[in-house]
Amino acid sequence: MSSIMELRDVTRCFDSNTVLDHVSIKVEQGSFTALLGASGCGKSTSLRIMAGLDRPTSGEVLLNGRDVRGQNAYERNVAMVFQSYALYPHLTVAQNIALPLTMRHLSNLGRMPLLGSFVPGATEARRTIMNKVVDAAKSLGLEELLDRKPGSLSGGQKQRVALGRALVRDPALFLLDEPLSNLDARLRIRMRSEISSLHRLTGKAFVYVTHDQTEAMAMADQIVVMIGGQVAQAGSPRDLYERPVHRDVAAFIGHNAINFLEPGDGINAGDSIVGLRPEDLTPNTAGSLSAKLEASEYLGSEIMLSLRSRRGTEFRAIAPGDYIVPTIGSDIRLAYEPQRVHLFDAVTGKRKSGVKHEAVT
Amino acid sequence: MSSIMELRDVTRCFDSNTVLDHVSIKVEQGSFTALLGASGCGKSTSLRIMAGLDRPTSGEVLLNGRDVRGQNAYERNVAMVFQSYALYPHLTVAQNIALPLTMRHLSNLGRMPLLGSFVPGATEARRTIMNKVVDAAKSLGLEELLDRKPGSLSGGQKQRVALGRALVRDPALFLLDEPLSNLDARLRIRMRSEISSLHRLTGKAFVYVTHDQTEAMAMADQIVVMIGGQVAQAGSPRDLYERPVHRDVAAFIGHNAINFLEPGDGINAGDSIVGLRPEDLTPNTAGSLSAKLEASEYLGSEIMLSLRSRRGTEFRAIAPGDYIVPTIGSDIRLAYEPQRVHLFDAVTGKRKSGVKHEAVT
Amino acid sequence: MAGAAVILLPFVWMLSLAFKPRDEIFSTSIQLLPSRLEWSNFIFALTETNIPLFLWNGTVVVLGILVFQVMFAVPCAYALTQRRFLARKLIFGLVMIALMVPFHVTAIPIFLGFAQVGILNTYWALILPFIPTAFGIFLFRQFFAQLPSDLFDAARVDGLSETAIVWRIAFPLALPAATAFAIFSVTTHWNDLFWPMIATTDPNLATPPRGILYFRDEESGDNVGPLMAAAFIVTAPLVILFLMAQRKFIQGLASGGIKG
Amino acid sequence: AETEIRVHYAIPTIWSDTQQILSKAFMDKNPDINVIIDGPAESYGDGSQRLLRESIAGTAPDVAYVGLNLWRVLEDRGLAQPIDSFIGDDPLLLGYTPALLSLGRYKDTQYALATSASTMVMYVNPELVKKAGGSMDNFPTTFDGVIDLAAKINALGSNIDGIWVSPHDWRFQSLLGSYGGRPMNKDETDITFDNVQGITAAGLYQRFSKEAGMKTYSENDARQAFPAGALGIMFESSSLQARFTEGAGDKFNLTVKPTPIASDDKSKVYFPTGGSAIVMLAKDKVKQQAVWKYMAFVTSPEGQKIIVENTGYAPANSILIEDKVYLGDFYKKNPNALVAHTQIANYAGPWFAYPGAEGVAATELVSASLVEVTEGADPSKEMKGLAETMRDLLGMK
Amino acid sequence: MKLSLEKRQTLTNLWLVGPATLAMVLFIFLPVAIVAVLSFTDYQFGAKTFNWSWLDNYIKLFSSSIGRRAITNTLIYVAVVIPFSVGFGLLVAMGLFRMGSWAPRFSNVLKTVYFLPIASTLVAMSVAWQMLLHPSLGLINQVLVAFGAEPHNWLSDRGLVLYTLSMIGVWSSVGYNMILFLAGLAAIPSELYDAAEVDGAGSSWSRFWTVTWPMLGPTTLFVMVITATNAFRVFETVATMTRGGPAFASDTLVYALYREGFVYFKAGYASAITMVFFAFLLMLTLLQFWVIEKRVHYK
Ligand SMILES: Nc1ncnc2c1ncn2[C@@H]1O[C@H](COP(=O)(O)OP(=O)(O)OP(=O)(O)O)[C@@H](O)[C@H]1O
Ligand SMILES: Nc1ncnc2c1ncn2[C@@H]1O[C@H](COP(=O)(O)OP(=O)(O)OP(=O)(O)O)[C@@H](O)[C@H]1O
Ligand SMILES: [Mg+2]
Ligand SMILES: [Mg+2]
Repeated sequence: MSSIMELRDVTRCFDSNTVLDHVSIKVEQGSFTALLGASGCGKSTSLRIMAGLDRPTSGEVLLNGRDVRGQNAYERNVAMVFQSYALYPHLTVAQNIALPLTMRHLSNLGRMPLLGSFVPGATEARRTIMNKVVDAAKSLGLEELLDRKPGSLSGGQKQRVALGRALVRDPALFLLDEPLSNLDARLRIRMRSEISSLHRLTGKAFVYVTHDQTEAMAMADQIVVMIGGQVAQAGSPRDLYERPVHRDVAAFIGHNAINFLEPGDGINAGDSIVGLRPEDLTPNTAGSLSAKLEASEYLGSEIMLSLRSRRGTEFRAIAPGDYIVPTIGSDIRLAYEPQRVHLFDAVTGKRKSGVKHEAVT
Repeated sequence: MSSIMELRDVTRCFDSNTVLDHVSIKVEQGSFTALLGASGCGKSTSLRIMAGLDRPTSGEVLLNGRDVRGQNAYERNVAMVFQSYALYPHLTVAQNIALPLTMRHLSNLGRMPLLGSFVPGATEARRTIMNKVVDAAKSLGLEELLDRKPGSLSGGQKQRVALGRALVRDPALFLLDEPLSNLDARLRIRMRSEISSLHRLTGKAFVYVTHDQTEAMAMADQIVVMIGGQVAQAGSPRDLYERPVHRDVAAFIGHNAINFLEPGDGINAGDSIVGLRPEDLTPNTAGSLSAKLEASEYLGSEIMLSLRSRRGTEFRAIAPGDYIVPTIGSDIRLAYEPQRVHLFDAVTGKRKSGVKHEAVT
Repeated sequence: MAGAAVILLPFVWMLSLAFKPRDEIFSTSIQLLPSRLEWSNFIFALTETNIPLFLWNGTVVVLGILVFQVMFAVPCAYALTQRRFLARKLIFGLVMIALMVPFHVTAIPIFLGFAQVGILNTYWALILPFIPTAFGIFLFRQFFAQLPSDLFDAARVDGLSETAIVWRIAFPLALPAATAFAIFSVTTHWNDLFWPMIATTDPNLATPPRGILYFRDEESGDNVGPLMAAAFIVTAPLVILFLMAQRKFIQGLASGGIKG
Repeated sequence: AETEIRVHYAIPTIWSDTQQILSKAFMDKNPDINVIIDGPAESYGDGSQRLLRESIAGTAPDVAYVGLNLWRVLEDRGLAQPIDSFIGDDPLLLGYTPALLSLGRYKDTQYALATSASTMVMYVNPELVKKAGGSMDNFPTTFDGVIDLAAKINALGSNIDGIWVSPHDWRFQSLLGSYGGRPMNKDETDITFDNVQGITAAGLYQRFSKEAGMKTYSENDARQAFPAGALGIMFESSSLQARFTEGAGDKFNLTVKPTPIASDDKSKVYFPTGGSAIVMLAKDKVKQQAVWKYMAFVTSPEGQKIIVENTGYAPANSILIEDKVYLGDFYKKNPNALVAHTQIANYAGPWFAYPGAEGVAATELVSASLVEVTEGADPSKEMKGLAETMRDLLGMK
Repeated sequence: MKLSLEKRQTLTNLWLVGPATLAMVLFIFLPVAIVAVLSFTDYQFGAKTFNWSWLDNYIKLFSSSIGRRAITNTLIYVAVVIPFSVGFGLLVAMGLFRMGSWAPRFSNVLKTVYFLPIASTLVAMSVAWQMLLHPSLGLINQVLVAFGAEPHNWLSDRGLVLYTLSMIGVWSSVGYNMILFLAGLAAIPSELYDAAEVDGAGSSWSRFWTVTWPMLGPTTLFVMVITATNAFRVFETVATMTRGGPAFASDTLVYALYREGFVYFKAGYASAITMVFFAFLLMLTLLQFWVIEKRVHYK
C-alpha cells in the first residue's frame, strides 16, 4: 500500500504560538486513520492543512506523493465532514448534497434559478447531478428527506446529509472532524458503525479526528495520538492500549482512566511510575495490593471502587456487578495480573520496556 | 425513617396538556433520591412542585407530613440548585451566597447599599451573615473566589457557588435540577462525588433530577424513573438494574443499551420479549444462541460485538479484551446465564415474573 | 393602557382630519368622527398633487440606498469575520470609528463635493452619501461572527469561490439580520428630511417628507384635509411594511447583537 | 429654432395658477420660445436661497421671480444680469415709472423689474366684530381703536382671538412706516429704527399682546385660525386676499381695511411694498433675448392684468393703473382689492433689505426681538439693543 | 497564467473589502477632515476664496447668545428626552412583557401601537401634531378648555416650545426603547426569577430590584446611549414645526447647522457648529465605551 496523504515535518504557528510542531503523519490508501488528542492539541489544524483550508508554516503536504501546498481545498478534491456538519441551512437536503456538483458542472449562468434552464447543456447536467444525489441519498437512507431543510432534521440525519455531501463528489480522501461529537451517546454508537461501513463500502482512505478514545479505538486501523501539537504515538488500537509509549498516551487510552501508582503505593517497581488500569485490578482477598475503600458507584454490570493507597494516592478498581461492597472506610485487598502492569519513567514519562516483569514483586 | 417530602397523586396540566399524571413520590429523611427520565417527562415540573414554584392541578404536597400547598417556595425553606445555576451575574460570589440570608434578616431599608448601615441592627445582621457565608464558602473551597463575579468562574466553580447559596440557608430539603448537565465529562464525574459527600455531610434529604442514568445509579439511594409524566418505577439502583418492571425501564437503565430479542430470535420464551444486556452475553463456542457477526469495536478492556440474529434482529454482546474476533460475517455462538434474562410482555411491556426460569431453554 | 392612547392620538387625529370635509376641520368644537367620510381629500391628494411622484421618488431612493448598502456591506462584513488578512483590524477599526460619525457631520463637504461634480438635484445625490454604512457592516459582522466558520470551510471544500460564498451562503443566512437592517435603512431614509432639504431643490425629486413640506406650503396650511390624507398616504407604506416584518425585525435585533 | 427658458418662482399658494396662465399666454404669442416652470419654492426667502444653492450646483434657471427685497442678494453674488440695454431709452412708454424702476435699481444699474406689489392691510372678520359690539361701517382708523375692538373680540371666548400680526421684518417695517419711520437712513449706513417711531411701532406688539390678548401664533397657525373664524383682526399682506376669501367661504364675509395711519405727517408715511420682481439670470446671449421677451410680457399691461386678476397683488405698471379699460370690472367685483390697491397707490414705499451677506440673518434677529417685546421686554431697551447688534453684524460701524 | 495562491487570496480580499472601505473613506473620513478644516475658515458657499479665521467661528458660537442658545437647547432637549423615554420604555416593556403571558394577542397589538411612531414618517406626524397643538383649534387645547384648564401656546410660547418638542421626541422614541427592553427582558433566564423566589425575593418589588433591574443594566445603558444619540440629532420636528422659533427658543445644533450652512451659506461657521455637535456625540459614545468596559464581566 502506498500513502495517499502525507504530512512531512509540518509546523504551523499562529503568531508566536506553535500549534503544530514537526508533525509527520502518513495516511495509507484505503486506511482508516484516527487523529486522537485532547482539545487544542492541533488535530483540527492538521486536518485543515490536509484539506488545504490552512497552510503549514513549514513542512510538506503530499497528496498521492505530489506536493499540493499550492492547491486550494477544492483543487485537491478531498471531502470534509465537519463537527457541526456545516450544512447550508437555507438549502434543502438535496441542494446541500448537490452543491459541490453544481459548482463543478454548471456555469455561473446555468446556476441561476430560472434562466439556468435556457443554458445549453444545463438541463442534462442538472439531471446527471440529480441522479447522483439520489444515489448518494439512497445509500444513506435519506430518500425521504430530500426536500426537507436541515433545521428540521435530527442530529443523526444531519450527520448523514453531511456524509452524503462528501460522498457525492467521489473524492480522493475523506476528512472527518469530530463528526459525532454533537450526537447523544446512543446515537453516536449507531453512527459509528455507519461510518465504518461507509469506509468499507467506498474503499477510500478516511482521516478521522476525535478526542474520544473509545471512538478512535472502535473505528480506526491506525490511531495517531497527538499531545500538545506533536505526534506522541501512531499505531494500531491494540498497540496503543497494550503498549503505550508514554504515560500521557496511557492516560488517554482506555475506557476508564488508568491509575498511576508511585513508589510506596504498594507495588514495588523501583523509581518507575506504575500504570494499572481499573479493569485490570479486582478485589481479591488473596491480592497483593491493599487499600482503603472510599466510595463505590454501582454501574449495573460492574461496580466502580474508589480507593486510597497507604501513601494517600487515589485510584480506582472495578468489581463485578454482584460483588458485595464492604463498608466504606474498610481496607480491602486487590489482585492484578503482572503482564498488565505498565512502567513509565518518573521523569520523562517514557515507557520502560523489558524491565516490566522483573520489577513487579 | 419518615418521609420529609411527599407528592401524593399529583397531576399537573398545562392547558390541555397533562404533564404529570397521578405522580406519587416519597422522599425519605436524609435520603438521596434521583428523578430519572427522558427529556420532557416531567422531572423538572415535579421538582418545581416540590419547591413551591409551581402548583399541582390536583393531588397533595406534604412537607414533613404537613400539606404545604398554600406555602410559597421561600416559606417551605427548601433550597434549589438550578441547571444553569441561576447565579445573579451582577453580584459577587459572596453576595450571591448571602442573598437568601439578606432577604431574611435585613429589612428593605437595611438592604440599601449605603443607607443600610444606619438602620439599627443592620450592622450586626450583616456580620452574622458574612460569617455564615464564609463558613459555607470554606466547606466548598470557595474562599478565594468570594469577591469575584460569576462571569469569571469556571463551570465547576459556578456549580459550587450555587450549592453554597443552597447550603447557607440550612434548608429542610435540597432540590437539584440537572446541576451537572452543563459540565464536561471529567468535571461531571468529579462534581458527582462532591455532591455525594455534601449529602453525607449535611445529612439532609436530596432530590436530584437527571436524565443520565449513570449519574442516577452512581449517586442515589432511590431512583424514581419517570416516563411520560408517570412514575414507571421507584427503587434502589440495584432493584432497577436487576428487576426492571417494564421494558422501557430496562431500556433506560444500564451502561450499554439492553438487547430485546423477540420470539424466533433464538431464545425460546413463548411470546414474551426477552431482555438481555450485552454484558451478560459472551461469545462461547458452547453457547446456546447463534448469530452472525456484523461488526466489532475494540474498546481496550473489552470488545463490543454487533450481531444479527437469524430473524434479522440486531443485538450486541461484549467479549473480553483479548478475544480473537472472527472474520466479519461469520456465525458465532453466544452464552448467557439464565438468571440474567428478563422477560417482558410483548403487548404491555410489563415484566413477567416467576415464569423466567422455565421459559428459557 | 393609557400610554397607548397617547401614542395613538396623532394617528387617530390624522385619520380623522383626513376624512373630514373642509368646513369641519377648522371648527371650534371637538369632533373626533367626521359627519361623513370625505374621500375627496384622498382623491385630491392623489390626483391634484405630486404625492404619487413623492412616493415613487421615496421608493427609488430608499431601494437604491438599500441595494448599494447591502452590496457593499455584506462582502466587507464577511471578509472581516471569515477571512484573515493584515488590514483586517485596521478596517474594522475604521468601521468602528465611522459608526460614531453621524451623517450631519459630513453634510457640508459632501454638498460641496456634489456641487463640484454637478450631481446635486439628482437621485444619485440622494443615494450616494449613504452607501458606506458602518452600521450595516457592523450588524452583518456581528451576525457572521456567530456563524460557525466550518460552514464557510465546507463551502470552500465544495468549490465555491469567495464571492459565491458571500452571496450564496452568507447572505441567505443573514436574512434575519438583513431584514432588521433593511427596516432600519428604509425607515431612516424614507423619513429623512435633512439631506433631501440640502441636496435637492427640485420638487420633482422630493422624497415623501420633503414633499409633505412642499405640499403644506403650497396649500398654505389651511387645506388640512388633503394634507392629512397625504400624510397618511406617506406614512402608511412604512407602517404596513413594518407590521409585516415586525417579528423578523425584533428577532434580528435580538440576534444581531445590537444590544450592548 | 426653439429656445427654452426655465422660470423660477416662489409662494405657490399665490402664484401657481397664475404662472401657468402667464406662460401659456406668453407662449401663444411667442411660439418659438418654450417656457418651463420649475417647481416652486415655498417662500421668497427659500426661493433666493435655492437660487444661490442652484448656482453653486450650476443648475440655476434663466429667469426668476424673487422677493422685492431679495434680488439684491442675487446681485451681490453676481447672479442677476443688468437689463438696461434691453429696456431702451424710453421706459415710461412701456409703463415703467421711475418709482417702479427704482425698486429694481442699484447703483444706477437696473437689475430687476417689479412684477407685483402688495402692502400690509387688515383682514377683518365682520361676524366677530358685530358680536363684540363693534361696527364695520364705523371701523376704527387708529391703532388705539383697533386695539380696543380687538380686546372686545378676544373676550368673546377662550378660543376666539382678537388680533394678530407676525413678528416679522416686513410687518414691522409696515407698522414703522405708519408712524413715519424708516429702518435705515438713506444711504443705508445706519440703523434708524431705534428712534421714537421705531420704539412705538415695536411697542404695538406688546400692546396687542397685553391689551388685546394676542397669542404668539406661528404664521401657519394664524392662517388656519383666521379662515376658521377664530381670529377677529389680522394684519397680513394684501396678496393673501384671494386665498383667505376662498378659505372663509360662506362662514363670514371677509373684509379688508387699510392699515391705520399713525403719523400726522402723511408725507412721511410709507408702506413697504412686498411682492415680486423678475430678474434675468441667463448669461447666454440667445437665451437673454428670449428671457427679455418674457420679462417684457410679464410686466406689460397684458401680463399685469393676468397677475392682478389671479393674485391679490396690485399691478406694477402705470398704464394699467391709469387706464380703467384693464381693471375697472375687476375692482367692481372686488371691493377688497380696491382697498388694498388704493393703499398702495397712496403710500407704496421700498422694502428695505439690510445690506451685505448677513442681511437675511439680520431679519431673523428683528423677529427674535419682536418676540421679546411681545412677551414683555421693554421696547425701548430691546430695539436699541437690537440696533446695536445689527450695526455690528452688518458692519455699520 | 495562474496567479499564486497568495496573490489570489490578496486579490479576493481586496475585492471583498475594497469597495466598502473606499466608500467609507470617500463619504465619511474625507468629509470629516474637510469639515474640521473648514471650521477654521470664513468660507461661504459659492464664494471663490476664503480666509483663515482660526478660532473665530468657535468664539462666535460660544459667545453669541444664539449660539449658546442652540447648545443649551440641545442639551435640555436631550436631558428631558432621556429619562422620560427610557423610563416609559422600561415601564411599558415590563407591563407588556407580563401581559404577554396572560393576554398575548392584546400585548402584541399594544406592542405594534407603541412601535407605530418609529415606522411613521416623522414629518407627516409633525404636521398632525401641529394640528393637535394648534393654539385655538387644536384638540389638546380644546380639551383643556373643556375641562376648565388654561390653554397653552404649545409651539409658540418660548418657555414651552422646547418641552413640547421634547415630549414629541419622547413620543417618537418610546416604542423603540420598549422593543430593546423587551429583548432584554426576554433574555433574562426565568430560572433567575425562580431562584429569587426560593431565596425569598418573591414580591414584585424585590423581584424587580434583585433580578430585573440589575439584569437589564447593560440594556439600559445601551438604550440610554441610543436615545441620547438620537436626541442630539433632533432636526425633523424642529424644521417642520417651529423652524427654531419663536425667537430661537427651539433652535438646536443640527437645525442651526442647517440654517447657518444651507440657508445663510456660512459654510465655515456651520462647520464649526458641526464640529461642536460632533464633539458632544463623541464624548457621549466614549462615555458609553468607558462604562461598558467597566461592566464587561456582566456576561
Ligand atoms: N486561526 C487561529 N488563530 C490562532 N490560534 C489558533 C487558530 N486556530 C487554532 N488555533 C489554536 O491552535 C490550537 C490547536 O487548535 P485546533 O483547532 O487544531 O485544536 P483541536 O485539537 O482541533 O481541538 P478541539 O478538540 O478543541 O477541536 C489551539 O490552541 C487554538 O487556540
Ligand atoms: N410553563 C409551561 N407551560 C406549558 N408546558 C410546559 C410548561 N412547563 C413545562 N411544560 C411541558 O411539560 C412537559 C414536561 O416538562 P419538564 O420541564 O418537567 O420536563 P423535564 O423532564 O424536566 O425535561 P428536561 O429533561 O428536558 O428538562 C414538557 O413537555 C414541557 O413542554
Ligand atoms: Mg478541533
Ligand atoms: Mg428539566
